[in-house]
This record gives sequence, C-alpha cells and structure tokens, in this order.
Amino acid sequence: MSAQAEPAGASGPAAAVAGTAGSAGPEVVGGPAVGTRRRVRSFSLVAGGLIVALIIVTALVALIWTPYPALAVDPAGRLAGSSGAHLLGTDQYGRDVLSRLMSGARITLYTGFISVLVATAVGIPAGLVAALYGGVVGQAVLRLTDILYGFPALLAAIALSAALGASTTTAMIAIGVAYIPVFVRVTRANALGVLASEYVMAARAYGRRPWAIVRRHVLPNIATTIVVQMCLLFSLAILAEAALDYLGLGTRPPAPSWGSMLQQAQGYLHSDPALSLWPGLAVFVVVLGFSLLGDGLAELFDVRARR
Amino acid sequence: MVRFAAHRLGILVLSLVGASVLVFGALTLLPGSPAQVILGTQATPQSVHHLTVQLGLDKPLWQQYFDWLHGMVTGALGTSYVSQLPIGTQIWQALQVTGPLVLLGLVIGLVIAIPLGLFGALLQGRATGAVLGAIGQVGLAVPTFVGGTLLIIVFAVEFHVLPASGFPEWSHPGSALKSLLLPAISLGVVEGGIISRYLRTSVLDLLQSDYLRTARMKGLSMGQALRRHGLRNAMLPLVTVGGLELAGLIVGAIVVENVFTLPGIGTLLLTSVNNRDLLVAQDIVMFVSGTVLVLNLLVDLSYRLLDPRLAGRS
Amino acid sequence: MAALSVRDLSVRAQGLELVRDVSFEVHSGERVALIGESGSGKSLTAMAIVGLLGRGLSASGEARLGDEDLLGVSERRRCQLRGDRIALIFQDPMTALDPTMRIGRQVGEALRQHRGLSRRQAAEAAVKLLARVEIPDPARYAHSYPHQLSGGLRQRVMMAIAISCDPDVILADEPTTALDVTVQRRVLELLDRLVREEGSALLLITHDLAVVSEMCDRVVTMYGGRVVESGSVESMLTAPQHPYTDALLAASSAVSIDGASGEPLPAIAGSVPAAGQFPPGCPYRDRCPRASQQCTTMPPLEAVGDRTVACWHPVGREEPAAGITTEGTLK
Amino acid sequence: MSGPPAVLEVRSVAKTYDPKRRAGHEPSWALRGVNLSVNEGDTLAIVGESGSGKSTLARIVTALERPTEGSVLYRGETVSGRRERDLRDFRRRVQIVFQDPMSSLDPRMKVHDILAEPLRSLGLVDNEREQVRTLLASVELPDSAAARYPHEFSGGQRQRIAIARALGPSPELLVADEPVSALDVSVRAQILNLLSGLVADLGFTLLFVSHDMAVVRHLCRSVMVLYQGEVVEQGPTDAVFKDPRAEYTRSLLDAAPRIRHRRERGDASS
Repeated sequence: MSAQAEPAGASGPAAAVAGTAGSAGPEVVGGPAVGTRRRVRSFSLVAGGLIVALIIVTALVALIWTPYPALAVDPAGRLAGSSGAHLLGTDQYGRDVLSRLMSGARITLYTGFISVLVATAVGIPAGLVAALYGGVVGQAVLRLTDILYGFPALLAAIALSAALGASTTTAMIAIGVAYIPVFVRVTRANALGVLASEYVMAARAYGRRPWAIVRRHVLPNIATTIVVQMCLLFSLAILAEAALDYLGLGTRPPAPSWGSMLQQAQGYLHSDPALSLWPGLAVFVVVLGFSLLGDGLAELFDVRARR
Repeated sequence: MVRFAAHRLGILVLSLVGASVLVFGALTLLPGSPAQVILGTQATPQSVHHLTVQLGLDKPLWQQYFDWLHGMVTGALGTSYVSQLPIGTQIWQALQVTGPLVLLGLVIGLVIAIPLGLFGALLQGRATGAVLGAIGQVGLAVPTFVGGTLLIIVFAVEFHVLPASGFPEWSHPGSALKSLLLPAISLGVVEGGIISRYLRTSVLDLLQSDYLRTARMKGLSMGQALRRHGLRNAMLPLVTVGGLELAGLIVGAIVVENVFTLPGIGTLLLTSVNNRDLLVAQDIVMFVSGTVLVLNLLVDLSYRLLDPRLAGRS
Repeated sequence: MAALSVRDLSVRAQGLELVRDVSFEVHSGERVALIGESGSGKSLTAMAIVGLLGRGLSASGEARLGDEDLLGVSERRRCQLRGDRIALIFQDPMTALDPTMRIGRQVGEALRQHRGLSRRQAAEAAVKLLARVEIPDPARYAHSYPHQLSGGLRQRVMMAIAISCDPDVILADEPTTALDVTVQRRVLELLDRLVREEGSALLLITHDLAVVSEMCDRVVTMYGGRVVESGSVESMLTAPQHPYTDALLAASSAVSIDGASGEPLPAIAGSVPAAGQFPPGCPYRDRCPRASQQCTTMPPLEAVGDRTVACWHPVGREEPAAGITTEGTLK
Repeated sequence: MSGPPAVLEVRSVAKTYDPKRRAGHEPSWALRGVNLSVNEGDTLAIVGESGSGKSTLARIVTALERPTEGSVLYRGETVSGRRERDLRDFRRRVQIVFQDPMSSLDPRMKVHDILAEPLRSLGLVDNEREQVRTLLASVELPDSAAARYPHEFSGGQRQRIAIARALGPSPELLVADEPVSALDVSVRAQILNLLSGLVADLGFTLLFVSHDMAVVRHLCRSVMVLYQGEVVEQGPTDAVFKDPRAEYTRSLLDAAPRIRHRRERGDASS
C-alpha cells in the first residue's frame, strides 16, 4: 500500500476522543487499576444513559402531550417569567418555552438520527469494502475518502443549505455526508485488525468466504467501536444542527428547534437572559449526554476486550 | 518523504478540484436566478435578461465554472452582484477579523487544554483527575453559540467589562483585541475541551509506556522523565488531529462571529447566502475549504518530520 | 555484606497480596536466578525493588542496597540510586527505548543525570558504552533511532544503559525471552561478561532453567507470589525439594535438544491461577501431586543447610504421606 | 518417485511481498526455492528463527496465501492458485493451529460456536451438540466449556480449544504454527503430550512449525531447517541432531541453552 495519511489519529476526531486510557500494561498491573476506573466508567455510562433516556422520553411525550401547543401564540402573555402556568416562562410571542423545548427534543433526535444514518449507511459498507479488497476497488474507496476527509462538516452543511434552501433534512444529510470518511476509516481500521487476526485465518482455513467472515467475525468484533462512534457523531450532529438553526440555515421558524429558539432569544439578551438560557442549556445537556454515553460505552467495552 | 509529500500534494489537488466542483455546482443550482434576486420582484423580464447576460450567467455551465476557477487561481475574484464591492477586498478585510480570532481561540484552547489534559492524566484515579476530566468533557459539549451567549450575559450585560458585539478597526488595537476576547474564549473553550481529551489519552498511553519506565530506571524523576521523553511523544498524536481541530476552529469562528456580530468571514458568508449573493458565497466556501485542506496537508507533513519512524519512509 | 538484601517484601493491590513476604540476598559478584512461570510474581518483585511499580500497587518490606533501604528512602534519594547503583534490564527491547530520541542520547542520559557529564562528554561516553556491548560501528548507531535497530541490538543498547554508571546490582527481567535463539546466546554471553567485568551482583529473572543452569550461582523459586524454595544452582537443579521446582525441572529437562523423543512429558496439571485465585495455604497445593490435608496451612520456609524450602512434603526427604492425590485434575 | 505418494508436496515455492517486482529489480524473498514432501503419517518439523519464512510456508501449504512462484500439491493435485470455491475438499482435509491462543479464538463467540463453525462451514454438521462434546473430550476439556467465552480460559486451555477446532473436520494433515511457544513450560508439556497423543490416536499427518529445537526433537520424526527463506537442511530428526550438515543448523543447536546440572535421582516424581 502506498503512503497514506494515516498516523495515529487516522480514525478521526471522534475516534481519538473515544480512545480511552488504552492498554493497562501487564495483566497483574492492569487488574487493580480497572477497579477505580470502572467506577468512573459507570458514572459516564449511567449519567450519559440517563440523559439520553430522558431526552428520548421527552421527545415521545411531546408527540402526544405538551403543556401548551408549541406554536400557540398568546400576545397577552408575552415574555412572562416562570410561573405556575408557564414553568419556564413564555417567549416574545407568548409561546410556552417548556412546550417548545419539549417539541424541540423531537427535532434534535431526528436530526441526529438522520446524520448518523447517512454516515453509517454509506461509511460502514465502504469501510468494509476498503478493508476486504486491496485492489482497485479498495484503493478507489480510500482515495475518495481522503478527498472528502477534512472537509469541514458545518461548512458543507452551510453550502448545501444555501443551495437547496434552509431545511433540517438537507442540513442533516450534509453533516452525515461530511462524516462518512470518519466511518470509512474507523470501520476499515478496525476491520483490518480483525481480518488480520488468527481466528479469521482459521475461518478461512475451514472455508469461510470473505463476506461470511465479515458477518460472523468482523461485524460482531467492530460493533462496539462503531456504536461508540455513532454516539459521538450523534452529539456532533446535534451541535452542528443547532448551530445551523442558530444561523437561520436549518430548521425554519416557527418550528421549535433549540437553535432557532436561541437565535430568536438573542434579541432579548439584555431584558430576558433566561430566554437564551433554557435552549442553550438543553443543547448542552443533550450533547453532554451523548458524548458521556459514548465514553462510557467505550470504556465498558474496553474492559471486556481486555480480560 | 519527498514521495509522500508528492502523494499528499496530489490528494490535495484532487480534493480542491472536487470541492470546487461541489461548491460551484451546489450554489449554481440554487433556485431563483441571481439577476432576479438583484433586481427584485418588480423587474421586467427584459432587464433581468440584460443583467443575466451582463453577469455572464447565460454562458454554458462549464464555461462559467472555468471562468470562476480562473478567477480563484489568479486572485481576480470579481465584483459582488449585490454590494458592487470587489470580492477580494471584502474577503481580505473579513480575514483581518477572522484570522486573529482563530489564532486567539487556538491559544486560549491550548491554555485550557494543556493543564486539563496533562494533570487529568497524571492524577488519574484520584478525585482531582476525575474532576479535570469532567471539565474537559463539559467544555466539549458547550456549543460555541451557547457559550458565547453565556459570556455576553455575564461580561457584557451584567458586568459591562467587555463589549457584547461589534468590532472597531485594527487602528485601535486595544479595543479591537478586547472585542475579540469574548468570541475567542467561547471558541477556545470548545477547542480546549476537545484537545484536552486527546492530550489526556496520549499522556495516559505515555504513562504506560515502557520507555518512560526506562527513563525512570536511569534515575530521572517523574517530572524529568516526562519533560525529556514525554512531551514529544505525547504531542505527536495531537499533531495528527491538529489539522482537523484548526478546521473546527475556522468553522466555529463562522458561528461565533454571528453571535458577536463581528465583520469576519462568517458574517460575510451568511450575509451573502441570505442575499443570494452567489459569487461571494462560492468564493468564501471555496476559500475556507481550501484553507482547511492546505492546513491538513501541512499538519500531515509536519507529523512525518516529527516522528523519526516515519521520516525516512516514503 | 549482601549487595542487595530483600526482606519480607510484599506487593499489594486493592486487598490482593500479589507478592508476599519475599526474602533473598544477592552478594557482589553473585548471580541469582529468580524462577517461576508467568503469574508467579517475579517481575513484580523486581519492579518493587527499584520502586517502579505501576499505579495502584504498593510495596512493603525492605530492599537494602548496601546500607540503604530502597523502600524506606525518599523518592528523591531513590532516583539518585536508580540507574547509578542499581539498574534493571527490561524484557522487551522493542518498546523499552524512546522512539523519538537518538540512541546515543538515551545511553548517555544516566551519566548526565548521575555524573553530571556535559552533553559532549555523555555523547562520547555513550559511543564507548555501545562499543563495550559489542555493537558494530558504535558511532553510527549512536546517531540512529531505535526503530533502525534489530531486537538483539536494542537489547545490547539496554545493557549499555544499565552498565553506564557501574551499578552494584543489575536486575535483568527475562532479558532474552523476546530474542531468537542464536541472538539470545550472544546476548547472554555478553551479559555474563559484563557482570563479571563490573563485579556487579546479578538478579536474573527467567523461566528458562537451561539459562539458569548456564549462568547462575543460586536459584530462588517463586510460585503464587511467594518464595517456595531457594539454594545453590547445583543442589536446586540436581535435587529439587519443592514439588514445584521439581516439576518445572522435569518439564524443562524432558524437552531438550539432547533428549530422547516420543516419551510422554512430565507436565504440571492445571495452570497458574489468576492473581487472587490461588488457594489458601500452600499456593501450589491444587496442582501438587504430593498435596495433603496439611497443605491447607502455609508451610514455613525452612532452612536446611544452604537450602530453604516451604513444603510439608518435600521431594526426596520423605515419602509422600498416604492418601494424597496422585494426580491433579484439570479444571 | 517411488513408494507411497506424498500427502503434501511443495515444488520450488518462492514468495515475495515486494510489490515492485519487475525486470531488473531483485525483490526481497520471504521464501525461495523451497521443496518439500510429506508422507502419510509423518511428523515433520519446519524450524527457523524469525524472518526465516516458516510461518509464510505454513500459510502457503494451507492455501491461505499464494506462492509467487512454484506450486503446492495435495495428494498429487495442485492446490496453489486454485479458486477458493474449488478448495472445499482441501479445506476439510487440511487444518491449521496458530501460535497465539489469545488471538486465535474469536472473543465474541462461545466455545460451542467456535468448535461448530468449521463443521457448519464445510457442511459436516450431523448432531452439532454431540460433535462439539466429542471434540471437547478429545482435548480433555469438560462439556461445560462449550457455554463459555474464550477469555474465561487459561492460555493452555485456549490452545486446546484451538486444536479441537482444527480437529473438527477430521483433517488428514494438521499444520501447527508455533502452537506452544506462547505457553509456560509446564503447560507446554501438557499441549505437547496432547498433540503426540492425538497423532497416535487419530493418525493424521503433522506439519509442526517451530523455532524451538528441543520441542522439535521431542515431537517430530523429520525436520527441515529454514534460514532466510531457504532450506538449509532436511532429514530425519535423529540424523540432523546428531550430525548437522549445515553450518546454520549447527549454530542453532549450539546456541540452545542446556541444563548442565544432571539430576542425582532418575525421574521426576510426577
């Protein structure tokens, strides 16, 4: 294989973030250290899991019930502070902030989902192909990946939104496309590791064909890494989407996305800072939740693999 | 090394061509003709047609593409349809805001990341280490525009110590720096969070390494061993992600400029997108992606130079 | 006086005692072998002596280097002793050198640290040291990076680092396990010569009894984190008393290039348990063909002549008591 | 050639991984001009140090890699260069055991599946549960092992599982690539005993790849010494050990450390 820009960080930013403490040295030395780490581990996992579960439940509840309709305007009750009637107050059109936040959770999950779907649906098969076939096909996949790699995701989304008009879906597809190379590389690197292992060698010796090996050995062994990667992409996609909405290039008002809520609240920074605070906090918590979950999973799987 | 550089250069050219086709294609297929947009809804079909010809938009697409590419390469970027200002000058002025902002953000990011990552790893397993790790994690999750908004609320709205928006000329360096400070912090916090995670991982690997143990075996104290054998090795993985992080900073700057209404590249881009100022948007997207791709190349090459294991190979 | 005297050394990790009450001495000019299979605690013992245990591990007891207790002195003092008066050669030469630093600087580093040599002086000394460990063209290799050297050469570099300050004690942790046989032979011969020239005490950690037989004066057998037997190499290898030493020796000498083929090999039943999974009492009793009820209490380490052995039913001293299992069972 | 036909025949096999193999450029050869013939029921050792090409040869004779030049024949039929789908029968007859018991078992598969996979792949499943039980018994592991994951076993036990997996299709030729070099002395003896017992009971032909002259002497009837990709010596084990012809073989034998102290009493007690 020719020289390829693939040093340690080849698996992209998210991969290195996911990379945990690494090997803990000889088994005996690693043993006790695992104990302390596992506690930290379970904290990331539990906290991340709880946050993610909370947001999913919120989004589901918002499907059938919110305190007020998210789009219901009430000119009389504009910019009301928090009260018994409106827990988090109302915005400049008198819409209930809590209801809008709850509905926004749905948009947030949707956007994350689309991005991850696009990135994985293309990235994983392409990565497997690149790992299995060293010839022209594999090289072509790698070159394409190299070309796409490093192209800033948000910029791609901005360009696409500008071209096709602001919409949640186009923005998400753009972000998903921009992260395809990350999945190609992570999948390929991990798959190559599995394919070079002696158990795959043994499987070939008893006649398993390449794609059967992928199904039986490669996918189960790289699944954990991929899931961790998906969690991290989920958080990155949510961040990117919120930024696009904030710039007015994603979900259009009056749809209650957190990014656009934040942008609209910007005008009331001096008078009603709380209006900015809530959606900002929501984005922060969800992003934190997914990245904690990814971290927790990474560390959890790491333990198992090491033993 | 030369072979590697040539190879990477080839990839760069391909990437640039790919990006230019995408950028040109995406923005040219924009619904609504620019002439229509410029002249407004009341314009007669004749005047729209006239302007279209004047702008060269009646030529075949491939010719438009090569005209544009020629302009990009020679620096003759042309004139904005909307503002009638030369695009090159506009970008150059915007760069004077965005460039320093990105650099300042990087510096702040490193100032945050190095102690967080280093001590987070060194104190791993203790409460302090866990707290430092958690801070990095939190910083990572703060969206720039949320952090920026928060900073405005605290420093501009509550305490009035720093400006919330706007940018004076560089002829007033003091106040110019002051107005870049809050945006740079909100950029730096996120970047610092990300870099600290990388650093932490690589320092943890370092601490497990046999060669650090060898250094300790020679009688070096932990501090000495880390200084002499650690830094270069721990920094290597950081360099590999350096290009991506710079890209992240540049894109982050686009958002932050919007929060603080700074007249930088980001604001210029958004204004042109909203005004359907096709040519300006094309040029900026192309310029930013080109910059990012070139930075990536430089980072890859410097990594090769820094790691003796790779330096000799092609 | 012993160059290195270890007394009741224990290594703990979160409630687990991985090394327990290990005692032995190494005199100047003497070569002592520390033998046992992986998991016996021999490497941990070495790391505890030099104070380089991994995170989460703590050592207690005494490790006297001359008249100073390495475990008792301050970390500052330990740093002064490490690399100067006591040195350790690691098992894996492929990872033990800093990949981003030239060989010469790595070799001269201990001299700069302990002897205060200038950069120039250290560089010159490093070339001389590389010549002493029989590296061809030492001046050129001093300018190389580790990845440009073969495993055998790297292990020589490690030895050059170890002897750079003329240490009183050299610990070598499986120094040739990662090397090919022919390379191993030359590296062992070099180690032998260096130790003789330096007059240092050598503690050789190994699982290879043939190497022990060729290089060492005394042998200490470890199992389950304990010393189970020790004595002169002649008596240990001709008449082992602990059943574990006996079985190790049997397994090693049955597979030999001079040996006959075809016969079933004497094997030890089962395998070394994971840390913390050893049975209470004698740690070897689950695998021992001579074990009895008595072995549920740990036998004391008793000295008979130059030998010490911790076993209720030592080989060759008495017939095994009736009613013991003749063969350990595979778990 | 007279006498019984060879089970395995290797004819002037060469292998290079050098991609720049073109006229005038001499590539670095991993293997070169290797000839080899293994008869039914033989136990042949391939000995060499790192870089000798011994593992490459093991992979070439099991058709896991293709030779750059030359051919491999199994019972007179060429197998090298054949397409995978034409190798089904060969796959059943020839199996391989690898060195590292930590990486030769899929960590995400239970032992039952690890042992059943070759049977399923080659269409040999009859009564899967019973077949797995028999395989476990043949390597002296209890039935309960089937429900567990590889990481729950010690190195020696894992190597037993790997051997059982290779035995599943009842191979005629077993290639063992350094099967004991990652194991402790005491466990090494167990595995060697198991292997020689299996050879005696099942009567398969064994190709044993090793760097350890002592192990080879114990286990194999004939031996082939590889040095930097070329065969330097070949012959019956006793003859080669007593009177090595090649300089390199002699240096290998001289370098191997020996236990110089002879025991007073005869045998070990165990």
